[in-house]
Amino acid sequence: MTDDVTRDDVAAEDHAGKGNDSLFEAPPMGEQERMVEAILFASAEPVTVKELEARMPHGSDAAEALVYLRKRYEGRGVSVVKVGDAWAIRTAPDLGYLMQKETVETRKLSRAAIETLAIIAYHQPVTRAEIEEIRGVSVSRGTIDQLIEMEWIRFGRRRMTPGRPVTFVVTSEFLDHFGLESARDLPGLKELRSAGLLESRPPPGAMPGPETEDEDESPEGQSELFED
Amino acid sequence: MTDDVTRDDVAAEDHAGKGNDSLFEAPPMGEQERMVEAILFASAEPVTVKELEARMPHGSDAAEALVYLRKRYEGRGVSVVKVGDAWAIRTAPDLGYLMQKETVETRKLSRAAIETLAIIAYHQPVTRAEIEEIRGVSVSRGTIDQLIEMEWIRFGRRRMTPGRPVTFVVTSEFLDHFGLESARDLPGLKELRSAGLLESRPPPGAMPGPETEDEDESPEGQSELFED
Amino acid sequence: MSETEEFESDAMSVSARLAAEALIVDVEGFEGPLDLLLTLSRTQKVDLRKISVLELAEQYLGFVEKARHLRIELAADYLVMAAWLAFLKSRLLLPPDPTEDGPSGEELAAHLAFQLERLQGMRDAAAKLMARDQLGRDFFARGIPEDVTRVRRVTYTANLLDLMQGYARIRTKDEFRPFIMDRDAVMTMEQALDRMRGLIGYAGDWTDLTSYLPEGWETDPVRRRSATAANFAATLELAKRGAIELRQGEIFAPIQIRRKSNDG
Repeated sequence: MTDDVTRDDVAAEDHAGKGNDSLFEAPPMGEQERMVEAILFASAEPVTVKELEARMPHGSDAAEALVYLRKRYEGRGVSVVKVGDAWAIRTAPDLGYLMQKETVETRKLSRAAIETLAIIAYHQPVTRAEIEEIRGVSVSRGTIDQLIEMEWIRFGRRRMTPGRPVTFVVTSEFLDHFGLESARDLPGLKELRSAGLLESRPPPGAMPGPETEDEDESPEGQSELFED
Repeated sequence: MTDDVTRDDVAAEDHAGKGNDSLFEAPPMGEQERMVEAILFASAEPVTVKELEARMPHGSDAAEALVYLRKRYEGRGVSVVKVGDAWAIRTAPDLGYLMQKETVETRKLSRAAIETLAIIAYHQPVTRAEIEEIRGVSVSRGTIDQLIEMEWIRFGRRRMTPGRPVTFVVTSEFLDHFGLESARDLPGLKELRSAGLLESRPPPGAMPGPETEDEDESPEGQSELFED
Repeated sequence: MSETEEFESDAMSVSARLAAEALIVDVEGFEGPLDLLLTLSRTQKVDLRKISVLELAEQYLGFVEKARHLRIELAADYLVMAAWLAFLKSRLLLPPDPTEDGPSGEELAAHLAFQLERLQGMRDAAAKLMARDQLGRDFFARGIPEDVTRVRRVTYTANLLDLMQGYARIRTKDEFRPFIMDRDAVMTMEQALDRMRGLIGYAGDWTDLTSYLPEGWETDPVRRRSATAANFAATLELAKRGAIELRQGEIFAPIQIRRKSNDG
């Protein structure tokens, strides 16, 4: 990849299409420069002179516009560089160290972590045992550690019960990330459903639930059976 | 160094060359401008001043650098725009026609979704019931869902009225998408406000709507409504 | 509003009537009564602030009347609005009754006008919003956002929907549990119907409905209740089809069924 093309190199490329001077006058060079700037900025790939001219008004001279644009960006925070036979705008090499954040790879949080996080958000402060009770499965150390490391949860007050277990609460980083002003603004189940965020289910009234007259029911014991 | 120095203080300090209060001198303003330029160019998402400064050398004043940078890009093919409290580089709107290749097919929004979005933007924070009152129909399943998924709306604070309903507000992605600096720049906002069309005006008793039969008693909900 | 008092339905212009007729054709296209009212109000060709609510009420009632005439079934909320507008109309036409509480006709009319103006205002605003230059259509973000690949750091992320759906998944799992369990205490009408169909062949004589309860469903109250309801619904269905006859001596007396002798 050579950066140091001269006006002549560039000019040589564009003579092909220049013969037929058209009916429409090409826009002023300053305008053409703006166009090249916008196209190079927005394109996901480097763009060749030919491609530039195909997108610009008839009669445009992208090669010349590129010369001006390159000049304009000399010494700036970004520069116009040649990649193969195409052009792109790139960060100035000496500022590369500022781009570290741009190269962060993001992955979706695991389902276990999301569910654990959700329980903490909705039930905080909550102990590990309570999280396990709600989820119905044990919570691995790694999941909690990961959430703490992400600074989405932190330790809350110890619970004043035997064993004084630690509790977990969500952090302000968590609220920030999820665009919430407070954890209390999280919608409840009913609101989730009415907003269409839950799949439809038979309304609770439609199913015979435990009723007070039917004394021979022991809902707790039974639901225990279905814990997975 | 305290956190709550004013812009002028900082600028004054910078110009004085920072003297002896810091081991690491902040780079010259021209250099800071390059840095902001590089970071904004590299990012597709708007970047806040805070984030900029977190990535720049200690003592940098991104806000000031932005003033210069913005000026520099005036009238160019790309420009520095403000989105909420963040900044981004975007192509000039008048060159959009060159960019057909880059156009992303966005999901067509239904008329109901567009109206709901507008109501949230102009009346925010607004509850679901208020949206329904304005449109005169219930908000269908999935409309809110769709707008949340597009990240154009999010949950705001709960309303301090009985039932503490959740409210909706628009996001900075919404502002970015529609090229708005803030929700105050919504088109026609002033006219709507001065015409009194953004006030919440309770229906005078027997109006057809959410509740049709309220002849005999006005529950707490209503007296609450009349308070504001 | 006394100047509008003389208004008669005949006064509705021909074009307004034609418009109302055209509206009926695509009543499906309206988003509820308010939307319809807004459309009707445009036929008055005045500023929404100067709209005659009385005239609008006439137009709406005319519309509903016409729909009824053409045997178009209007949704309930259209009829509720019609009833309310008829009420409003009477309030506007009759001199106010000092003994009556509540808002005056004028207040109600003013609020309706406000609602229409507000809805129109929001529609205009929505149109202006959508007409703005939009990201990814008229102006563009950086095409190659990840320019430099120097440091690779993995972060994990999730969005609000993931979070809420995760929570909902856990909570509805709980909610769901009794439902799955109770399934075996629920008899559907289809099940009962299948069973009854096979049995009624033997019911030449009046038999008590309760004797059709399947085995194992007679004692447990939950199961008994469900089976009884299912059986009862099934017998109604069978009676409707002309397969059986039903009778009940008096209220709360046992229901009896019999096969219908079909000699035809």
